[in-house]
Amino acid sequence: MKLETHAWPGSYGAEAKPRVGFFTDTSICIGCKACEVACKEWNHVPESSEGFTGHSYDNTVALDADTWRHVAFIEQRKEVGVDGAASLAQSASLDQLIDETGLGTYQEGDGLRWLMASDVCKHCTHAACLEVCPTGALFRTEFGTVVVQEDVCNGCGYCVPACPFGVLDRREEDGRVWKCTLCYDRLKDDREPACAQACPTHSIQFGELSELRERAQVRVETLRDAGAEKAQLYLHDSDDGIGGAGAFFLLLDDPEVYGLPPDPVDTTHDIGTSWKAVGAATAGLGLTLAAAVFGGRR
Amino acid sequence: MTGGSGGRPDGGRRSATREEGATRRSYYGQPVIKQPVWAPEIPWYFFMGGLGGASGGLAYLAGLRGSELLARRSWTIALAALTISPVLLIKDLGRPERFLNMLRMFKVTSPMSVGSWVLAASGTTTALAALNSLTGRLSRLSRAGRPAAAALGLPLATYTGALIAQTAVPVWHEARRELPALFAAGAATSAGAAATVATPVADAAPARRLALLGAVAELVLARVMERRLGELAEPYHGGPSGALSTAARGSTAAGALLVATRARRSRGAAIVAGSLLLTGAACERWSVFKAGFASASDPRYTIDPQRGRVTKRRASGGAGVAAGEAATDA
Amino acid sequence: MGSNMAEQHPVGFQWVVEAKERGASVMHVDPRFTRTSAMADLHVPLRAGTDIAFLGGVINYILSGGREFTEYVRHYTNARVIIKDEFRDVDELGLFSGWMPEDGVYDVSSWGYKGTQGELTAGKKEQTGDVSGDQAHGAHGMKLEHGEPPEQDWTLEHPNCVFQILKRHFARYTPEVVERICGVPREQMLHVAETLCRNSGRERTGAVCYAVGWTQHTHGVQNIRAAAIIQLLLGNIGRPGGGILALRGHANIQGSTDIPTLYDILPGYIPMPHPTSEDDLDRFVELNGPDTGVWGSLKSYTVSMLKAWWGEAATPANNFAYSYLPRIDGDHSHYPMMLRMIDRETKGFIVIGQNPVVGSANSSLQRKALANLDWLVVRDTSEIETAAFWYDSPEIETGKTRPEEIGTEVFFMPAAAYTEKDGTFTNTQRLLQWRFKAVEPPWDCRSDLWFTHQLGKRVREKLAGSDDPKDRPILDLTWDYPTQGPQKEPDAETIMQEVNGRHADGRFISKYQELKDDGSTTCGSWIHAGIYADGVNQAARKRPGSEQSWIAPEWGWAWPADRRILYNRASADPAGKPWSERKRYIWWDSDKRAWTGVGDNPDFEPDKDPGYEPPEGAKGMAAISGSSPFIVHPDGLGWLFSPSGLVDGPLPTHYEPHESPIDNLLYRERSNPTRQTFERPENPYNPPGVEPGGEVFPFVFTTYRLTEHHTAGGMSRSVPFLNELQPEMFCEVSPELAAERGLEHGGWAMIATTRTVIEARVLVTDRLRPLRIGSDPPRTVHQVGLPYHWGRKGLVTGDSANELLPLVLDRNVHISEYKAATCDIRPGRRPRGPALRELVAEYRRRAGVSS
Amino acid sequence: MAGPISPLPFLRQLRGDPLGLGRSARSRHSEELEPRTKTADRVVQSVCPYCAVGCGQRVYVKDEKVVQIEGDPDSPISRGRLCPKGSASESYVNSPIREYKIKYRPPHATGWEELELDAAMDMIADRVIRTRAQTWEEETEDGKPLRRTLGFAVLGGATLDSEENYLMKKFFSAAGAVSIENQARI
Repeated sequence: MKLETHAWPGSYGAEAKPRVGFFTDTSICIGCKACEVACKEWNHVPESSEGFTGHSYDNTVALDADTWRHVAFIEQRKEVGVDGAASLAQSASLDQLIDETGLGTYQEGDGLRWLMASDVCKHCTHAACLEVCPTGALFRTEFGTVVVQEDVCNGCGYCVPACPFGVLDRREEDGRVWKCTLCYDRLKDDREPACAQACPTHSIQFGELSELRERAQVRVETLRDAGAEKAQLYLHDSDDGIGGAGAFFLLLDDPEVYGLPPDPVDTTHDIGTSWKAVGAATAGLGLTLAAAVFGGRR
Repeated sequence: MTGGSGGRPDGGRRSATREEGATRRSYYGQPVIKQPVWAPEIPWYFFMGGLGGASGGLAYLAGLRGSELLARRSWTIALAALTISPVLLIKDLGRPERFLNMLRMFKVTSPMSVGSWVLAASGTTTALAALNSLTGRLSRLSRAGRPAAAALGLPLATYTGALIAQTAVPVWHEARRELPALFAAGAATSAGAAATVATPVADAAPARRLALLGAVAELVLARVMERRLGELAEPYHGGPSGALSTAARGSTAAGALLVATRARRSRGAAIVAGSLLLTGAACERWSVFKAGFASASDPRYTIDPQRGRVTKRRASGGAGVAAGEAATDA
Repeated sequence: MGSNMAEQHPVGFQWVVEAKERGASVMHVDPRFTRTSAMADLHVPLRAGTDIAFLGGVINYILSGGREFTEYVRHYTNARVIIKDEFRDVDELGLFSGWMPEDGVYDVSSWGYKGTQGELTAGKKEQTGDVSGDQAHGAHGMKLEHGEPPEQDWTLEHPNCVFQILKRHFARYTPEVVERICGVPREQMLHVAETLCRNSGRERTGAVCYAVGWTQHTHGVQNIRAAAIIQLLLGNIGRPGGGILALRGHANIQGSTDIPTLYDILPGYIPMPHPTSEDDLDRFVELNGPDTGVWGSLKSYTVSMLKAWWGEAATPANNFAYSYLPRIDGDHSHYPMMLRMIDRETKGFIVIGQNPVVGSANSSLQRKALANLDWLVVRDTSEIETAAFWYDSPEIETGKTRPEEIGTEVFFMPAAAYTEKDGTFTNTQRLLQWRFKAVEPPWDCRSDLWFTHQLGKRVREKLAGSDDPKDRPILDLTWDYPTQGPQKEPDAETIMQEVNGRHADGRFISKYQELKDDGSTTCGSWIHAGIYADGVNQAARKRPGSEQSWIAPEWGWAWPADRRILYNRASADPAGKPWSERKRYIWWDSDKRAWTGVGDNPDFEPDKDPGYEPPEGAKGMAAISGSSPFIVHPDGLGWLFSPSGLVDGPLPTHYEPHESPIDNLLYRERSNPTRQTFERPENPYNPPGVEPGGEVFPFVFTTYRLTEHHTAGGMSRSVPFLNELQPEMFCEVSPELAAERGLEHGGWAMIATTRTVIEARVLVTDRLRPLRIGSDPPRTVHQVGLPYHWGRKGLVTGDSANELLPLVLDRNVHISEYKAATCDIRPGRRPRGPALRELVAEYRRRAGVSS
Repeated sequence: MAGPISPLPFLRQLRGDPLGLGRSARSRHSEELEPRTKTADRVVQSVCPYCAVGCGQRVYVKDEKVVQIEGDPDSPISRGRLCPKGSASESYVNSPIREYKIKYRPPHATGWEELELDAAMDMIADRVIRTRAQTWEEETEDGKPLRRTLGFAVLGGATLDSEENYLMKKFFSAAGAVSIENQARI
């Protein structure tokens, strides 16, 4: 299992701590949003009211500078299958409704599900935000996490579009970029992050990454055996485009359903191409200049 | 595109509940990635950096060639552009007072970090060279400064292409091979065009050639980039970025035509041609800049190619596919 | 059922999730698909207010299939007891024997055990005006003559034995009927029933969780009774993993019931005295307590409490100051209290940490009551709607009244927050947990302890020297409490000591069995005796859970006598052996001749032999046999059939909500015949769906809470981080209803009743579904979901759902029907100003309700 | 100030962090960071004020102000976990709209007035005495004892402590009030 990152544990030597992270098991998320509140309380993240959105029970919309944990709510209607097992009244009711309104309704049991999932910064193994940050405000901590240092960030904004998950965001009134720190200060005192501590059902599990990954593997297999066909680990694979994440997830449907990219890539993995392109363009520009200056008639 | 045909995904929602496995795959139609927070200073900086960087090169080579007037005017242009450039950059920072933090680290993984060092060095050497060129002072320092300024100006003109390519914005990242060259071409065009405007016709022949070469390259590279982007290039065909793209091309083509013809003889035509080319180069940067916002704001651009990759990988045996996805079905 | 546990008790729900991970089945029966349903194996949507029909179907399934836990039922419940010959079960009308139509109440005398003398007939006057008479909530069951067993049939075959009555009563609740009443496909009800049966018995147990989804009905108590019948039949009471768990919504709502700020009981559920007993304490005890079981010692509990309150002034000569207690002779509960304010009979009002303008039914009635007061004191941490009613209300907005016209003198007093005082909360499982003060209350903020103590002190000072006999109870009160700190806050621990009680020599009482009826002991609340045993604050025990067994006996303290599972004698079989190794909890150790177990305290005399049979004439606990776990009942049995204590029937019976779209498919009586209604201009009712005008309000609505807010909002609408999670009042409707009424997802809707019209944002969702109910022909009923947290004050505002509700109460407990009523819904925002009154008037006109 | 550019972090990159992604980028602020649970003056064990699950809480106090409230891992009931409301407890006790002073509204007035706490208590005591005297009921029509008043009522208790409920029930009963009610009725 490849847990190493470019700077962790390498740059820390003896100071390096075990790499820690989150395993968010969305199959037991009850959508209570304790994580959102506990995060804001601990980190003094400002209030960010978006008003009523109609996005089911999600009124905080997405991760941003003022939302470091975000609970997604997805109400899913399954195919209506009126089979012989359903009662006559129920079938009649369904048929009539469909006729009257042109709308299907769900048949209980396998007719409706309500997915809830707490999203957070992924603390990627290959973290684009960290790599593109020009100031070193973003850095890999001794715990292998990715943190923005508020005393360094000058708000250049580069990390914002660099993140393949749309996690990082600049706080308008403040000018700096803010995101989940995995409660860096708490980690230093051997305390688990506020969201994980609060999570009532242990949907958010904090711990050493190696242990979490094993636990997640067992869990997804259990769920699959129990018939959850689409149960899948997300960002668990260290060969994926971000080298696996420090905060990974067990999802019950495809990632995009939750607003997550299905195959995220750390753009820096291919920075060679970019530098080569810059080199070629630079050379080309030089040659063009030379051709223009020296190539004509005197 | 594998899903979502036209319009915003999940648009026209009638309830909070959705069909499972529906083709409209996104979370309430919201973008997956964040739009850049960059302000208009940034495309102007792209333009200025290109202009200044390439102008330094033009000035230096013109000096070598003995075209003193052209060299002097170009150094002036370079100095002006590279004086404005850091101002634009600093103004765009969320915390401008912390601009010096740009030189806190040197990170090869960050085009912005590398670019900051290049800009600092290029700006310093260009200032030296230009001051020498204008006043004749500091000649000893400028002897090393001129070639350095010329050499540093070139990457300054191109690194910004890598800067935006190193983001998750599909229309930028997928154009990572072309963007530096496109920006280089724009830099050449604008340096040539600016010098064409600023220099008497008789002394401006290299500038006109530069402008012409740049313009042709710019037009060609834009096509190449769009072809590679495929459907991701949609923003270049509609909306604000599409309009800017059209303007850039029209302006560049017209300028190129003029610079190749009347501008050789008429100062007035040269000024018009140069202005058209400068406008074209600026519009091109703006078009690219705006296309990034459009590309980031629509989840289709992020999700569909990624889903396509996953599907393809799975079809080809699932190498490199996250273990957990094996059972999923797009 | 009747609970949305994942949303309302998320941290408690961790244990449900964990149980599910270990293989437990989780089933959620609820009108809405909630976050609890999302986590359940099965969600059964039923029409709001039809729980008894559903549960009746389950009971019928158990009984008709012989699925009951026979040994448990025969030994531990009153299934074998024969009921009086005069008893008649509900007939086609839906009435039990004893109905007195002129008074609208039952004479309950025919519901008793055959061969016993029940103290069952309450004075007619008290019954009509008040059900909390000798024979009602607060009274503790009929008398058994000196523990003499009633007539029984151990074969359970006697036609008048409880078991057979039960069978006959619930035979009507067939799957077909349940389907038509509840809108639940019969397969789902049967699935629930079968799952319950399979998970009960010797090796397994099942638990039922409920909350106000069951209590807030005109038949609320009977909802819970129905669950009790299921659990008793299946042997799920008194055993680990079993039980009926009331999930309570406030930090100390259990504690404020145990040590009640309720009109009809004294601490420890001792009934408030009525005039009937005059000044005769023995008569009071005779009327209110059986001779047998735990309540056999009612006199000791009462005398000890009177001694705690009046100390030296309580003497044998003056009946221990029994006459100092005020008498109740009617329904003095919350809603009648508010009506008396409107009638200007109640002139002063002290509101402490409650917000009736948002939290109680019929908000405008609440405000009208406040506006008719002479003086009002509101104590809270922020300015809630109840404090601001005189300048910020719909009535002010519509121009119906102006502040100048409201003569109420209002005192708003900032309260200390919970971190600013020591004290205990009693949680939903009777566990008292001590909180330590973190900081002093700032500025004018004070604890309610301080307020009450200071108020008492000042009143006593002002009355000092009075020779008016009515002032004696105040002046003789033991009221010298030591104070602490700069604010002179009373020492809460000394109050706990008084609650615990002492012997004459000053030693602390260690268990309630030590209490005496001769005045030699004091005890503020007998069920709390032992909380300060050995001079130690037992509620403050905080040994980490990780260092203890799963029972965690050294964390907090549970009443009574630190028992964590009540009736835990039932966890062993009649001979005292565990029903199974897997489910062992308390058992009889025949070598040590003592009850022992896995760590809890036996809810029984520790050395009572399982074979013990009470001798002739035994009283108190001595009258309870060694195999009768339900020690609070005079017969020690679990009551499948309630021979006393309830005013609306000994068995749960399906009645429609007061405001219902259809008739009762089972009986002629549409709604609970004993429900309390208040025909007043301030409290108009929607016509029933089947009567003229009923069509104006064709939809069912139900009110509820969200995880992100707390009750009436005083503690959540003041918190920015909670407000951003649920910023606006909304209603939940199905796509079908939205289509029918043109409601736009994300837009606005008006919800109307004859009380008023409110507005809410629209959330169209499949989680609400239309139900197919009734017969000949069946019809579709839409339900509208309304969270009730919002009001006009706080950081986020919105209309209150409770503006829509009428007062209509369960006569047993005087709780109003918040969970099911009828309404209309239409798109758009409600009118502002006088136009709103016109709209309401129009609705009333159309419905034929006089304004 | 020992700013982030001194001593030059990019030189620190040369010591084992060539890409400048890890230790070399760490600022002094990051190095010295401590959680406020550690810097608090004291911590007391408490119980969540919202629902009746009774989750354990730890209240951290710094300079006589509550600075953090989080779950108490020792609690066998909650195991350190809290729901969103419980997690927001610190914001509740320090709410931006919390009231700290008495507000008094005389009859028919259109606005709040200030009032001293002592005066307010005195006035309330007077009103209790007056209303009680005015509305006292000594006996029923048929001469049985009532010795009570329905003239004033008390509402609330479920958000208060058991000790507070006890004192309220004790005092108001002694004063003859019977309309003493709380949230358990709704």
